[in-house]
Amino acid sequence: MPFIPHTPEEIEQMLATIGADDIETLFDEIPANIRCQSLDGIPPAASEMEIAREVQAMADRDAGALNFIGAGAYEHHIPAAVWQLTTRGEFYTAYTPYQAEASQGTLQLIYEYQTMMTGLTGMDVSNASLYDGASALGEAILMAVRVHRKSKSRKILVPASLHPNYRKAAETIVKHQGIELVELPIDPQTGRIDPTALEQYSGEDITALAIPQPNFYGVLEEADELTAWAEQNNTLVIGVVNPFALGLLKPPGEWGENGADVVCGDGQPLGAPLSSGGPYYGILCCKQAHVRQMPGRIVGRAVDADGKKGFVLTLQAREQHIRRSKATSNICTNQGLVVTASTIHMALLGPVGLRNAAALSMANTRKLVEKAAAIGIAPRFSGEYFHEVALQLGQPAAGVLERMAANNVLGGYDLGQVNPSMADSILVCATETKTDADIDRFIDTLQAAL
Amino acid sequence: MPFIPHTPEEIEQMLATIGADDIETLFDEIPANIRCQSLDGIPPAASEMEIAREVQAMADRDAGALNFIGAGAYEHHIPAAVWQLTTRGEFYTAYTPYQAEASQGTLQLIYEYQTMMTGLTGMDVSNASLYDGASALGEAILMAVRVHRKSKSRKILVPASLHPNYRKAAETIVKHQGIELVELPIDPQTGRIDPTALEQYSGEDITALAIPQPNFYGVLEEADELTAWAEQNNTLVIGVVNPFALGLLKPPGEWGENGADVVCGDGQPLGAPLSSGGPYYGILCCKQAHVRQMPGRIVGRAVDADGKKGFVLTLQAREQHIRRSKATSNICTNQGLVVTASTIHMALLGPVGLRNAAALSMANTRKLVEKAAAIGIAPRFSGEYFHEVALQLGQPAAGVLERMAANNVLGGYDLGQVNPSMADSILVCATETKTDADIDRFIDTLQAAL
Amino acid sequence: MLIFEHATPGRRATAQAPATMADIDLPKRFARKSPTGLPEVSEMQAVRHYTRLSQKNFSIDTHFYPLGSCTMKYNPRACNSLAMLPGMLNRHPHAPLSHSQGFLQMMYELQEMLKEVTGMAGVSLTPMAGAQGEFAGIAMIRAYHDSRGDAERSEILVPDAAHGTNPATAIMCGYKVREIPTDEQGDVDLDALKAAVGPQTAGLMLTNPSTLGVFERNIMEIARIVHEAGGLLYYDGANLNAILGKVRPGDMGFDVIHMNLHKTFSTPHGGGGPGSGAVGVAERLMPYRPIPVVARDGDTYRWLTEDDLPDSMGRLSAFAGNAGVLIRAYIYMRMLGKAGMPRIAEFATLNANYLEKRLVEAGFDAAFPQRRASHEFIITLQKEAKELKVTAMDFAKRLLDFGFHAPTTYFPLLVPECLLIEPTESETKEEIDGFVAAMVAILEEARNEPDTVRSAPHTMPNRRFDEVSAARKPDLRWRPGE
Amino acid sequence: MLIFEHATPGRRATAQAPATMADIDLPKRFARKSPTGLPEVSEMQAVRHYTRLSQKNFSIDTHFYPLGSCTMKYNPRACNSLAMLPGMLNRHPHAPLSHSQGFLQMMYELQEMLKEVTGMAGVSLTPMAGAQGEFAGIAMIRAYHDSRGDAERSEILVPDAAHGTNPATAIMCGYKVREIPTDEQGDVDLDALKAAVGPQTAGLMLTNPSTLGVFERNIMEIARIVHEAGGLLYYDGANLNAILGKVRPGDMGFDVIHMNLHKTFSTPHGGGGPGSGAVGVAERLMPYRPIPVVARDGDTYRWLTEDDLPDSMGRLSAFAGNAGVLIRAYIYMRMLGKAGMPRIAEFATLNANYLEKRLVEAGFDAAFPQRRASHEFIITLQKEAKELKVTAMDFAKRLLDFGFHAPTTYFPLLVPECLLIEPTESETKEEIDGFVAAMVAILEEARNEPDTVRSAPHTMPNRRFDEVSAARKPDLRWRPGE
Ligand SMILES: Cc1ncc(COP(=O)(O)O)c(C=O)c1O
Ligand SMILES: Cc1ncc(COP(=O)(O)O)c(C=O)c1O
Repeated sequence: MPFIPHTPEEIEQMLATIGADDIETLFDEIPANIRCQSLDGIPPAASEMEIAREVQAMADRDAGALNFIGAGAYEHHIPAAVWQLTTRGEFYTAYTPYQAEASQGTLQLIYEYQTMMTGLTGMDVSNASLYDGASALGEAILMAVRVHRKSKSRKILVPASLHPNYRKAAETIVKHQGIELVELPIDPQTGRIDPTALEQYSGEDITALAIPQPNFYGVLEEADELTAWAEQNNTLVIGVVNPFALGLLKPPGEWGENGADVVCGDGQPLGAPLSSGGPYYGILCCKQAHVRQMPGRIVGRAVDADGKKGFVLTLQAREQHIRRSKATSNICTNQGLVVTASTIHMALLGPVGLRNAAALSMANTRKLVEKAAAIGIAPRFSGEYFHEVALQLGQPAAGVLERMAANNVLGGYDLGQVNPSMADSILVCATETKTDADIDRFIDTLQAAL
Repeated sequence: MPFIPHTPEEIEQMLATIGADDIETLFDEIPANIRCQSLDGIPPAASEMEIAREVQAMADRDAGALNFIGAGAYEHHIPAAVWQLTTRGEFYTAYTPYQAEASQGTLQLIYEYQTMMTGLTGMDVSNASLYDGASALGEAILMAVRVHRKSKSRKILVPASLHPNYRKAAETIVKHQGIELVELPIDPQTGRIDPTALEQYSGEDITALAIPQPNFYGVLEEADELTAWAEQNNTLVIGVVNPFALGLLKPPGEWGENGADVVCGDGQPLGAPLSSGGPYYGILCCKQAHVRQMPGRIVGRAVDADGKKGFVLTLQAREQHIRRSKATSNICTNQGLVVTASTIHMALLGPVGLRNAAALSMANTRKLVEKAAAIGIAPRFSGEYFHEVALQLGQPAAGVLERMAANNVLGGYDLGQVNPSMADSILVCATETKTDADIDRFIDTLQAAL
Repeated sequence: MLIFEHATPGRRATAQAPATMADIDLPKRFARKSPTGLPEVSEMQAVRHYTRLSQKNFSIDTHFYPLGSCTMKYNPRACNSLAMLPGMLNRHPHAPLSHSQGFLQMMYELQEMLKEVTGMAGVSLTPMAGAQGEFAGIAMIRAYHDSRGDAERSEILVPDAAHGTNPATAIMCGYKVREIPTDEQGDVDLDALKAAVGPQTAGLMLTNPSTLGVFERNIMEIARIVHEAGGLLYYDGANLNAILGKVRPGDMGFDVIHMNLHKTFSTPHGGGGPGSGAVGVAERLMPYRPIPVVARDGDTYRWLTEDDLPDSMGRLSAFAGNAGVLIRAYIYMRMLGKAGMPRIAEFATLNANYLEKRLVEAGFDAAFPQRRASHEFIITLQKEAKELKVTAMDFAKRLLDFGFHAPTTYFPLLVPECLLIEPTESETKEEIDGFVAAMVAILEEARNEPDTVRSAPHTMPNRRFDEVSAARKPDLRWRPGE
Repeated sequence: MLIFEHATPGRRATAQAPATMADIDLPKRFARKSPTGLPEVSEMQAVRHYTRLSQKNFSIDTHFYPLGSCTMKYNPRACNSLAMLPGMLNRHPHAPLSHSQGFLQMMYELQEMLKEVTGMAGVSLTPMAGAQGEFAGIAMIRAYHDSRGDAERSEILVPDAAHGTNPATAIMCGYKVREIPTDEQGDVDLDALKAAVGPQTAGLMLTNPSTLGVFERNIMEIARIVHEAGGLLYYDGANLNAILGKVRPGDMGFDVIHMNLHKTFSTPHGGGGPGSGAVGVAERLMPYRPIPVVARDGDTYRWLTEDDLPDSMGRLSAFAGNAGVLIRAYIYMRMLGKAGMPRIAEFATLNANYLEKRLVEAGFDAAFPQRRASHEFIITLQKEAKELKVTAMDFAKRLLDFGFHAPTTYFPLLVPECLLIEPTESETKEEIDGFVAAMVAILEEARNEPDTVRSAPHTMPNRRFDEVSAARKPDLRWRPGE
């Protein structure tokens, strides 16, 4: 019996103690007419050896390509130590640290995570994670609406330069609460938020403005100007950031005069493998004043009965298990293990490691753009970019990408999926993992596929 | 500076404390004329990311074949838990448990290992490991010579059915001590030790007889008869066993009347991956009476100052660090980590797991032999085999194996390497890891290569 | 010591990063000037620090962890090693179908297996935890009513025993919450339910077995009442472990369900997550499933997106949910196999009933002594709290000293001084007996030296914390120079 | 509790083995009848048991571990994960060359790098630990003399400070051992050496820096003396970490060396091994290298075996040594790179000299105060033992309570009450300062409450053991029914 330790003798003894004839008796409160029959749709048990071989074959089937896709999930070097430590049983098989005294490992680690994340973002407070970047944007919007009580419009400006799936997920999450997401178009020239479009909302009651940095197209938004606009218009700022980029970029806590109010993003680039899209984790940070509207777990330092410092889950009165229908969110289980990995990852990178890796990613993408220019391919937008760039191919991107994939190069993300007007463009990212030879291979494969 | 934590300020402080101007000064006792110049043969440092990619490419280069080679190293299923636990830092980065109080994890584990190994072999005592099976045979022979003080010949009968590299390694190890290894031929019909050849030594002063079980050709030796012969002739018996096979086979402790005196073998089949030949570990077990002639570490249960039980390295007066030139061996570092894995492996298999896996291996090889018969290929020997068998191809094996390898099937071990008279034969092994489809693929590939 | 306190300016884990900063031309207005505050430590320091930190945790791999409602069972190590094969880890979520068939096949088969064990018509794997699955489910209920022009339905009914995520979810979906009381036997109060339903009823959320550790016997009647009122029935699958292969939510009349794959299907949720809250739906809710979903066309697999499911309740994440968790659940289910499914429920239930019986025999009060335990059960320490002034919290903390993680305390809220105890099927009789012995010993202490219990724990890295002060003056991050 | 004590007849880790026993026809005379005695536990029990056991160990990943002569430095985690890639683990040692080029290239490059750092003409990777490398080396010396018909050489000279493996090895190779005394400065007594050499001298085994923690300054003179007597010079490379990239054994006149890759090149030797004792040889010993060795022919790599090296001293293992260890050493060396090699020696030496100086300032006696420390050094507690009746062993045990693994104690044998302390280059100044603080605190205790020190440790899973009784009545395995 896989994963069940009982021997026939023990079963007898236990049933005797209970006073039941057989195990089936224990289910006698379930109406007989709805009891289910054998689950013929489930295959027979595979031993570990058997399933290992099957899964290895499935993994092999998808493996082997050189990847230049980013679009919200980025390939980075993850130190070997990160997941070797993270998968230690004590981290891997613990749960939410409800019993603080028996969970100081996880609790201290989260406190360290919160410290690192506030440092990176320049914000006052971080929670212990949400599900992912997209759903974190949804929570950030809900939080902004709760925080900004003076604003009655519940209108949120969400630029078209934001990741399309972030916009969709946020819409899904907030739409039942009378919140309106208003799309802010991009300047087709620069690839960033169109400042004249934003100007139209000046003086209007806008609850919050979301600012992606870098934006979906890899372009750097004029975060200071946008934040200044928001500050003038009594609009909260929600920063949507790639934390990896913050090794080089001005942190949202320093945008404009007073910084962003709420910051969200996806923690994936800091220690989570691509892994088909998850588990990653959602970052959520805010100003001190907003902490009691923050969703999700938060760890605080506390003092014990001996006066010794330690760590506990705190401010739980925001959460569903205490406040139920009045909670700041329904979130319960979060992405703790990925946060564990990410914290170790950040400790191993350190400030210099993060900065240098970010700079190398940026430089690699520039190299790729230069080499693409040599074969007549140019960026679609003029705005400065970080480590990702839209290239205009002059022909349907879908076919080009398919031909590249046939040569085991995943050449980028087809922007036609987002907007038919961009069906001739791809989004390409060359992180620090790419060598000059990789970039040359990209160019050669692209050229052959054009 | 990879793996060096010092900052410039700390270096200054430390040098100031020492009273040295620079680090170079600390080397001023080394004669200047022999100081070495820069090591131009060493490439520049690779980051973890860079070396990871290189090594992955090297690994990929050798991967992907379906393996039917055994010949002393066997592919078995290793539960995922085994190496995940073994590579926990506390096991992985500890060393010999010199400080017993701070090493109870390793010490208890070795005590459990000793218990398991004595159980498997039916012997009284096990040490904590030697390097591998081949060198363990060398140590077993030296031990037998020390134990059997009455025998003056220092002649050891070593059958030709023993792994050729075991014989060579043993020869290397024992030859300086006036010990003679006498080859005992095999019966070319059965593939086992030729009983008439053995008979010739009856009455002679033979210090020990080595009995492989199963032997190099996969054939089961008549261990009881051989042991009985040794007992009659006042010859010690050294069993050389595959511990995996002991899930089914009569343990050497029960051979003949009184069992083997010393047992060695390679622990690889119990939890060590093939890994290009190592690290594996050498098993060494013996009768109680011989324990003080045993080489290698031994753990014993002890009582502490509070009367609490625990574990220590014991009988250290046998070892080089105490006895120096009078030690039972020069061995110091052993194969501790592999023993750790193997102990966990045996605990996960349990008696039934080991027995069933052994039986399935045996059945799979039988299946292979039956299907080979259908394409006209028969075993070379008539003796009963365990999970490995010599097949006679009727043409040079080397070419056949090469053609099979070109189809990514490693078809077996070319027996021509051992003995030119067997250049038309291969040694094949189908462990429990092989499915019916694998065996069919073997047969198809073999047929195509014939 | 915090990792920051191990740091020294200028120190680095050199092997982990490019040696020098590449030449880049980042305009000043975008550039960071302030420090990131990341710690400057060597690789060994980081390894040593986090290895030692980990040792301060209780976990399944080290301790019995009978946290009720959380199904802390053995997490097979194979699920980890296989989900972390390079081919699994390196697949980009936007990889083309040509480089996705292995993964998609696995996800498709997982969907099919989940349909089979739940009796639902369709499954979407995308929700990233139970609570998100609830959100998806309630949003589907809303989409369903809306599609029929049935826009007046404004209430979600929730039993008072429900988990906090249920009412919180209903609110997020724009509903009002109406609580339904529980009767003395632990079942939903049918009269109250009948009185509560009406044209305003969008649906009822129910956990079965409930968080009281008993099976809701009137489930078919409840389904009838809600359905007749035009409402839909939502199944909170947190306790699916109890009934796996025994009775299926679809056969109980539920229209939409979530599963906590991290509980029932044993994916680790280290330190608080990640989970997976895959949802299942009855036929009439098929159009509203959250996207993406995996479909099979002949021999190939592909994603269903907005184009295929235009009425979907939407997207919940940037990609397709917690894929790595789903892979682990898939592997676990395959290792259980058909025969293994009902055995999970059987032995989880056997362990719970045995443990309850032994505790009752030892003098503890079961909250529902007249009922069968499901995979978990409740002990109420009301008597002990009153007579000995030793609370459920005191017992919980003292258990830590005995080497057992505490059960869930003070949930569900309606049972005073409660411990919700879920041993799971993977624990041995010895371990359970050891837990009983510890409870008995603590009860003895509570009688003879109550302060020992009240001031527990005594053997942990910390004693009991002052949580009130911590919440009043939150210290949520370390500051340089501390 | 032992794993056997967790066992129950009939229990199994079911996922780990074929469900039923295959049909086989094993003749009775070969078949096992007695039980194997393996424990019957569930998978979770095994995981929990060994996880908890592991936590009882000190290790580099958890503690400062200044075990002199053992070079307990940081073991990079990347070496582990890369050496355990499926492609590495699954390669059969007899795989054909077509399926071995990746591995062989790595081994070839490792040989080349080792030649470069040692200044030797050739390297064989096959010995599986330092002691086996010694054996290979001395056997090569014998093969060399034999090949020249110089069969009278019957003695190996070994300084009294030598590691126990040195004399034990010489004996295994059929030599007599003659000890050479050490002078007061820690160098080999040259007069004694001159007196000892002669036509009977096969060679001298030397560790440099020696196990006294000092560099043998007269090495060139020693080489001259031995060589002129017709002997060869053997280098015990256990302390190579001290001089990496600073001075090479080949340039010091050594004819044959072993390296402890598990020390200098940081492969973990968990719980006692595995190691690797790769050997290097000067030109004249090339024919005698142990086999196999990797050779390069143009673009391809292959094994050199008996056919290529007919005069080889022989084979030492069934295959080619501890390949997995060699892979780890290769990766580590590549991560260090050219510039990293001398830095290892520099910072190992800096840490040792700093720690020695701080301890001396704190009142401890260095064994060789007038000398530079190499990568390690000796403190002698003779004074404390005499005056306070607190021994080196007591200090060692008490250090455990302070969270430090003890240094090597009572080795080398010629320094009374000694601690041989090797901090390694990967430790921080803070950690070393912490160790000094602990030593100072223990010294204080030794003065004020000596019994605390004498009865240490107090915080470990066990107190001090009665090792004498344990050896007198050895209990070497658990027996059923205990
Ligand atoms: C009964 C019940 N419902 C819902 C949930 C929420 O699930 P999750 O934590 O995965 O969001 C839980 C989890 O703790 C639960 O116990
Ligand atoms: C000086 C010295 N020589 C030789 C050895 C033997 O090396 P190994 O333990 O690898 O066999 C050691 C190891 O401990 C040593 O310290």
